[in-house]
Amino acid sequence: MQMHDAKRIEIMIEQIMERRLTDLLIEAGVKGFSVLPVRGGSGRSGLWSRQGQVGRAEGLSCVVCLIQPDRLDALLEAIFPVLDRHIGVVNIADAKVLRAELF
Amino acid sequence: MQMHDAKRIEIMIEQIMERRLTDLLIEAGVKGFSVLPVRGGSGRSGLWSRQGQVGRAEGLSCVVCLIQPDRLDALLEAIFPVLDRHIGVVNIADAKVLRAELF
Amino acid sequence: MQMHDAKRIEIMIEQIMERRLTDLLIEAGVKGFSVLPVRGGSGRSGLWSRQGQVGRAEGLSCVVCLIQPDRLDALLEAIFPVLDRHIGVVNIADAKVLRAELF
Amino acid sequence: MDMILTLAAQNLLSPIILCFALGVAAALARSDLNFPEAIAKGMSLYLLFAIGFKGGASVAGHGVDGQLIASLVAGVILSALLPLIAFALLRSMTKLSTLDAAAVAAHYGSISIVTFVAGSSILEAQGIEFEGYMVAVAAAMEAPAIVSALWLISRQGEGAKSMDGALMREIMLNGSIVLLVGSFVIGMVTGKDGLSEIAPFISAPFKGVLCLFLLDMGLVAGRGLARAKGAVSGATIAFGLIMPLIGAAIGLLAALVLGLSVGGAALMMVLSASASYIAVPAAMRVALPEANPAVYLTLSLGITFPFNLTLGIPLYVATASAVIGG
Amino acid sequence: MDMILTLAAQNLLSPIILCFALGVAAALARSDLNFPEAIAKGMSLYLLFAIGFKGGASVAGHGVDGQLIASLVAGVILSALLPLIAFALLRSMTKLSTLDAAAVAAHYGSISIVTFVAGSSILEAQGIEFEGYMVAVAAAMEAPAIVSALWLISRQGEGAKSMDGALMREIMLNGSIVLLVGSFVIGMVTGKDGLSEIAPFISAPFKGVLCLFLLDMGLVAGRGLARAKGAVSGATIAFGLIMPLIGAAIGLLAALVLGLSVGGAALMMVLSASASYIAVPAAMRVALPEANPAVYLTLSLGITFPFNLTLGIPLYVATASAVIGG
Amino acid sequence: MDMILTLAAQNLLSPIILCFALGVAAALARSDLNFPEAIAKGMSLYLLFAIGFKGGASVAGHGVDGQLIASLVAGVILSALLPLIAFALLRSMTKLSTLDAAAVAAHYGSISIVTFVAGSSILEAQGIEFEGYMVAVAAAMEAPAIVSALWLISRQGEGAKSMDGALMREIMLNGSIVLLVGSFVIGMVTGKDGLSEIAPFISAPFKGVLCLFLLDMGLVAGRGLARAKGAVSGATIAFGLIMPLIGAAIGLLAALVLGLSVGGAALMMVLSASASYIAVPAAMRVALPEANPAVYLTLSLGITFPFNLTLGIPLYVATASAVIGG
Ligand SMILES: Nc1ncnc2c1ncn2[C@@H]1O[C@H](COP(=O)(O)O)[C@@H](O)[C@H]1O
Ligand SMILES: Nc1ncnc2c1ncn2[C@@H]1O[C@H](COP(=O)(O)O)[C@@H](O)[C@H]1O
Ligand SMILES: Nc1ncnc2c1ncn2[C@@H]1O[C@H](COP(=O)(O)O)[C@@H](O)[C@H]1O
Ligand code: NA
Ligand code: NA
Ligand code: NA
Repeated sequence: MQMHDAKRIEIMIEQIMERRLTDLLIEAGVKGFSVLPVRGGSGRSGLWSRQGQVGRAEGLSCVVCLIQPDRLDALLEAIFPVLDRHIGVVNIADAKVLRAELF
Repeated sequence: MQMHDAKRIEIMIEQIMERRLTDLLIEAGVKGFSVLPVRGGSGRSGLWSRQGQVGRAEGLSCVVCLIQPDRLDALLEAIFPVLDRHIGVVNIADAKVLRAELF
Repeated sequence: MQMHDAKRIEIMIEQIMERRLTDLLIEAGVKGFSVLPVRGGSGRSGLWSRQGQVGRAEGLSCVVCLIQPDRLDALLEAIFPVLDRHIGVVNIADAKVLRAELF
Repeated sequence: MDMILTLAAQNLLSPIILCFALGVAAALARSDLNFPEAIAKGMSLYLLFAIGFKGGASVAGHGVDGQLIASLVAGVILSALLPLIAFALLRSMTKLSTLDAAAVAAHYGSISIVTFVAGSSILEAQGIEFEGYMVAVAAAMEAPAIVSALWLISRQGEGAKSMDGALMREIMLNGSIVLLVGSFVIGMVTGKDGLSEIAPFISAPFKGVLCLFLLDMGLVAGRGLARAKGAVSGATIAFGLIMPLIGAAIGLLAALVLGLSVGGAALMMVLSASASYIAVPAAMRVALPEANPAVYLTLSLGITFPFNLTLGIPLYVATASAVIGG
Repeated sequence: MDMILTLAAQNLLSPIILCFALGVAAALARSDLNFPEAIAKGMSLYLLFAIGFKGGASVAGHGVDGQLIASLVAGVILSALLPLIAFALLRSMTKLSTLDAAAVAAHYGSISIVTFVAGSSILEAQGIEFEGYMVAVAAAMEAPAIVSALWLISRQGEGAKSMDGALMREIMLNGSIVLLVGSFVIGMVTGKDGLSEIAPFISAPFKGVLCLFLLDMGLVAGRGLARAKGAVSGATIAFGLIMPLIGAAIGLLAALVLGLSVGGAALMMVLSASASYIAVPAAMRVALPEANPAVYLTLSLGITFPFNLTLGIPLYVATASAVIGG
Repeated sequence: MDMILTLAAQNLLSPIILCFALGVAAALARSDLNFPEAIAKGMSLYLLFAIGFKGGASVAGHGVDGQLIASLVAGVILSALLPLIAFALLRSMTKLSTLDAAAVAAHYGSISIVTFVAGSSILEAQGIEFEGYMVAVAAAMEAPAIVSALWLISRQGEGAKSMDGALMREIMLNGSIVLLVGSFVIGMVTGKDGLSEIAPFISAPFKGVLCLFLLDMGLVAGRGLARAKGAVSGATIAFGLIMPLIGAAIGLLAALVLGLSVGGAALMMVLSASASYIAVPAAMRVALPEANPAVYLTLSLGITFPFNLTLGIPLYVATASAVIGG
């Protein structure tokens, strides 16, 4: 089957910032993304888990976004503001997708 | 440690089609897969989230499947029927696994 | 934006072993990881889903860990004990991260 | 007429409707108020179990008779018939495609169990009795409409996926039908004794749970409305207000033929007037994936459900009282 | 004998058992009826809290005495002893490997708290009183069986992971033990006053919640059965029916030695007859990962649990009445 | 003094406090006891809905008057004022940075609704009446503190993100405010009739649900404490014990000026003494991401919340009784 190059961007971000991040993604013109729940983790800000949590403040989300490779830099610039000051990590990987026109 | 080439296929699909997809995967002879919940997302069919949802109709699942590289094409052919008419996206990435015989 | 090589390790493991695995990761010096819920799957030990489940015994977690490439082998050695005797699979992929010092 | 207004006013100021309104308002104001999916599902399981059980226990007193059977058959016929009317109406009133029209039609043949629960709760508050087996009629009306709509499509020669066995089983054995029918049977078998054992769980707190549940439904309906802006035309919205009235009228006719009590007739009207937003959308995603969910969900959940809840039910109760009670 | 039949019939037609049966039937028919994990967990927390608290409050009336202590000790001994019997039986009756047999044996030494709750609910319905501290005995019987089974394995020289400190703590402080013991102590401290404050929450709706919970358990058991077809042999299934009877007999003996009331003896039989399907499976996945979960889960959840729920409990109650009550 | 001791002892041995203690103990012992997130959220929605509705229904009897309005205004002022005091205290007592001090200060101006619920539940147990609109005062006190704290920061010239419109809306329309105010209004509109319709859901089981909820809060607080070891200094902990006393004193003053009843004054003290751990932390993560969550969560949830729950509330009730009741 015909496959096309794409980038798979995976962003772990505080849930409270999720909406702000996805708004930036939409503004930056991405055609789609998916949000997966995260149950716990560890990082510079220490160990956390959904079980020890009150309210909305502490949880994380995992936002996965598939885009055409040439849009990567613009996208990273666009979302930099929410990534910089807030808890979270980003990773980018090469991927293939089936229908290039969707991304 | 000895590592082997594999493909990591990630399919975002409507929950209501999940069972039909995994049945096709099993028929196509894959040795395993995992299903992760998806909490929200955006695509051609617009923004959605689990919170604005009634019943089973709208949610998505993320099916992750690790396979040996030479089985990729056959697998994609096999699952094409549920991917074509229904909401969802697929991406494929190169990965390494530890014990080739499991995939 | 400046990007650095990293490895993305993804481990599907029995929930009951999750804590033991993440303890080993911390001992092995990883700087962070994230745990995502898994809702169902299939493998040598058969088909399972969270719906057919009682108690803690059967569920799986997905542990994602981003590390610097040169730490990969040491990490795999470290976590081998929990991977070997227990249900689960691991895959490793190349990825890029933004700030190398975090990993 | 006076009675209708009084009833409507009473209804609009009842806790359950105000809770629904609160939910809609919160959603439209984009508050982050929300119920976890598991809690919403848990409440709906509770409501289904409770009304099924209470219905069965009430039938246990009266026994199965010809009227029960006749009512079930009538329910199946209504469910299969209403989509044909809805489809014709949609094709003449709106510009929806054949596919979208058929999908919408399926929703209006099937039923909304929450509307049914709200209706029976209003009847109880008014002290109007109704046949306990109406809950079984509700279950019987869930699925036939789907078959009707798929038949409509296949007749048009459109490439609807043929109704396969898996889908058929999913529809007939969907969770809410099984729970409703199952708890109805358990209620029937254990009767009054069974009911009194668990009444502190399924009767006393019932209305309060319904309040919270409708608050969540309001959030869902409000968010749906906000997202669906522009997805449906004025004519389509008009359909969402007219079709329940047509359904209710036909339901009343059926009730007269069956010889139901005032309460039973009112509930038959409620069932015919209501539109599914759980079982049918799910079936449509499988069988008619090309039909646009925004259209059918907006109509059934955003237009018809609130209409029935606020104005429809009091209207149906008043009409049934006038026609049969008088 | 007559009494047993009457009791069994009564039990089989009670709402809680019919709900369980509905769940099994729905699962076997592959309906998509299901309870969210969080709701199932929430109901089990509720049930544990309620029975713990009620047990404690009832002890508060009587005070701690020698019989309480003796019963706890007896529970620990039973839990540690039964796996040895189960293991011997499995090795002679079935072809299970040493590992699998030891894992299964651990389940039968430990207990199923839901079976206990169902038992005490049946006693209450019959107006048979029982010692409030039996709930503490239940907690005491959860863990020792695991230690026994691991000892069995290590004696066989098989490479079981040695019981490490982390595992030990997990077992002793597992959520259900802590909640059961904790609410028992709170009930004891606050006594009748505390109970009356929260009785509308933990007493009145208790049976109804138990119905829904057993409906979900039926779904789980049914799905487990459907998946496990062929995982266990006929002889293994026979073990799942014989072992509870042996357990119950030994439990009765212990009750006689302890001088328990009819109700207390019946519950001691229920505890000894029941098999764990939460705490022990979790411990086995850590300590004996090579043992096959399909075997022990099918046996404890698919065979022994339904057997106890439907036939076992009435049998144990009748026997206890005949032996002690007479 | 005697009264305080008696009250404190009574309170410490009440089921709700013992449940909280059980949760803390289980968490510190690292038991795996835990409540699913959805259940905890569901219980908190229930509690908010119930106290809002009951407050509104009680006001329906009395009608809206000047004292109600004055109390709301007082609440807003207290919430805006207390952070300034807290900030000054923190800067002089502790070595916290400006950012951290401002973030902590915001928490102490705002309120903990669970502490409020516990307070009103203790008042009810003692038969002390209170103004139904205190629940509206609670809602009014949630947000102003945040604005105050951000103003403090911007005055210091530190780079706090300016309070944007999105954040403002999030704060004012956060779920708990909307649910509390909404159900308060519904209770007011439907009055006693509405209350009696749903009392078996929102009144009878209320205390029992509160017990389970506080058990979960204990687990959360205990886990937070265990993780936060070393995150806060002795002086900071001292602040967490002194600030509620200062808040309570100012709250009492306000109550005297407003002419509230003993119960109303006690609740005004409770509100002023309590610290937010839901709405404010969320706002801080957005507006002051550089402030350390470990500091403010440990203080408000790990120190002040348990203090108020166990010793604070009885102290405030006794003081209000002495000052106003006497
Ligand atoms: N190396 C990593 N691999 C995967 N996830 C990470 C990693 N570092 C941090 N995270 C996730 O990001 C969250 C916040 O990280 P931090 O900002 O470093 O505290 C953590 O709780 C993890 O869920
Ligand atoms: N580019 C993308 N990256 C990640 N997920 C996507 C992307 N496009 C679509 N999705 C997911 O697939 C779902 C359906 O997409 P669509 O069929 O385009 O409406 C969306 O709601 C997302 O969850
Ligand atoms: N090839 C695979 N791709 C993705 N996930 C897998 C794969 N094989 C196994 N898994 C996951 O790992 C779990 C245990 O696998 P196993 O140990 O083979 O039974 C399964 O239930 C799946 O969730
Ligand atoms: Na209808
Ligand atoms: Na046992
Ligand atoms: Na305060």
